[in-house]
Amino acid sequence: MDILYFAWVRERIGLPKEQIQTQAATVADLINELRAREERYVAAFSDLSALRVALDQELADFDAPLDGVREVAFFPPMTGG
Amino acid sequence: MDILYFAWVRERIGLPKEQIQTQAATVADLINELRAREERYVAAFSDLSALRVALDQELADFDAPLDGVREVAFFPPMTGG
Amino acid sequence: MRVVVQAEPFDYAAEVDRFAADRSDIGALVCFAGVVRDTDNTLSMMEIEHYPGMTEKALSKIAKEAKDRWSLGDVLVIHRFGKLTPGEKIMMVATAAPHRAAAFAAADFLMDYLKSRAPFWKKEHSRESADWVAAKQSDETALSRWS
Amino acid sequence: MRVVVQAEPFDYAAEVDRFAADRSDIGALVCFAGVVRDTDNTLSMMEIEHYPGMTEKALSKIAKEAKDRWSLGDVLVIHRFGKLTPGEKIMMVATAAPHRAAAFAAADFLMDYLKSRAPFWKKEHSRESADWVAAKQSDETALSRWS
Repeated sequence: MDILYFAWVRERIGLPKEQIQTQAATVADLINELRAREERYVAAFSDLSALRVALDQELADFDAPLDGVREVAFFPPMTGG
Repeated sequence: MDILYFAWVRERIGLPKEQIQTQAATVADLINELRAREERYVAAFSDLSALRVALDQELADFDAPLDGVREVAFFPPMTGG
Repeated sequence: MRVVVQAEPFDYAAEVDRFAADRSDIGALVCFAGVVRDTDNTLSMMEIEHYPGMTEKALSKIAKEAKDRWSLGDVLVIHRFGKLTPGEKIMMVATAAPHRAAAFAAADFLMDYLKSRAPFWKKEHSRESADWVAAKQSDETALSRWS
Repeated sequence: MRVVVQAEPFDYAAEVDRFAADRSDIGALVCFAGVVRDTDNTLSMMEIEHYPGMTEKALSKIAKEAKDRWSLGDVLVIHRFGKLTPGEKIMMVATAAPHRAAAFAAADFLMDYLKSRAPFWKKEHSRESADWVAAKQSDETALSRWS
């Protein structure tokens, strides 16, 4: 599964993209897995209310299932326009 | 006093502008005076709800006084934009 | 603030390009253009009559009110009169503000006032007839949003 | 309908000039442009990051929704990414409709959705620091107007 990071999430984790193997059932499970890895993930995922997630380039909720998903992206609330 | 007519009011009365001497105290009085003159004024002023008036180039009400006014304009509701 | 009333066509692209150009205290630009519409392909000409003198005053008053009400960085109003053909631009307004809400609201307000309070009258000419455009109740109702 | 995402500057005047040109079934054109704002004269650069792939999808979805909802004659969305300087245009939307209410509402809607639902992130660079722009609660609130 490809995991993408944008804006300050990318900066805290220190890379824009990585490939991981996971059995996580939901986005929330995946976040817990990542947090358990290293301090920089804890820093990036400390406040979920300040985070958004997209599954295969569609906005999703943290309890969304990861079944069949190929690309997960984490980023702060958007500030376009 | 200069009286100006625009759009279909001008067409019904048959001229864009005329000068008249009047002692009319209000716009409504002036309209009654004009109506008494000729059929074409009756036709133009038959439905006051379809008319607007400006005194010295400012929108006004039909009961507005004419004291000191130099230019009165009658026209239908505006359709700019 | 600039208010223009003229018979000649105006250069829409040049106007929007120049409007509030090179101002870095402005985050939002809105412009509106009104076009001679001919949905049914029957219109040969749109004639716009106006009240010289009052028109300029009314437009300046409307523009100034919008500028004050929303602290606009700039306002532009251009309105043509005379004979126009389908597809031609009748008029435009442009507003500049730090944020988008003010720029949108001010442009919306300008259009509502301009429609019902600036002394312009449209006459539609087709091959068969020529009719004065009737004012719409919805335009009068729209005005009440701002009081 | 046209959606453009690019690093290069776009020609605003040419875009508005071309937009819905020569269409006589359209009476109202609205365009909005977002500009890099630097009110306090401290900004040296605005950096815009985006999510290639998702950005185009999100903008197309937003544009299509506006087009359907207001039966627009046309919609245009252009958004830049990369490094921009104060006064430069970040993006624009344009809407064309028979009447002004639809054109205004659709442009307003597009901006609200684009602000909070299209994957762009702004970082402001000054001489001293570089900070990600925080999303505003008011932008999220604005979205609720359309549901």
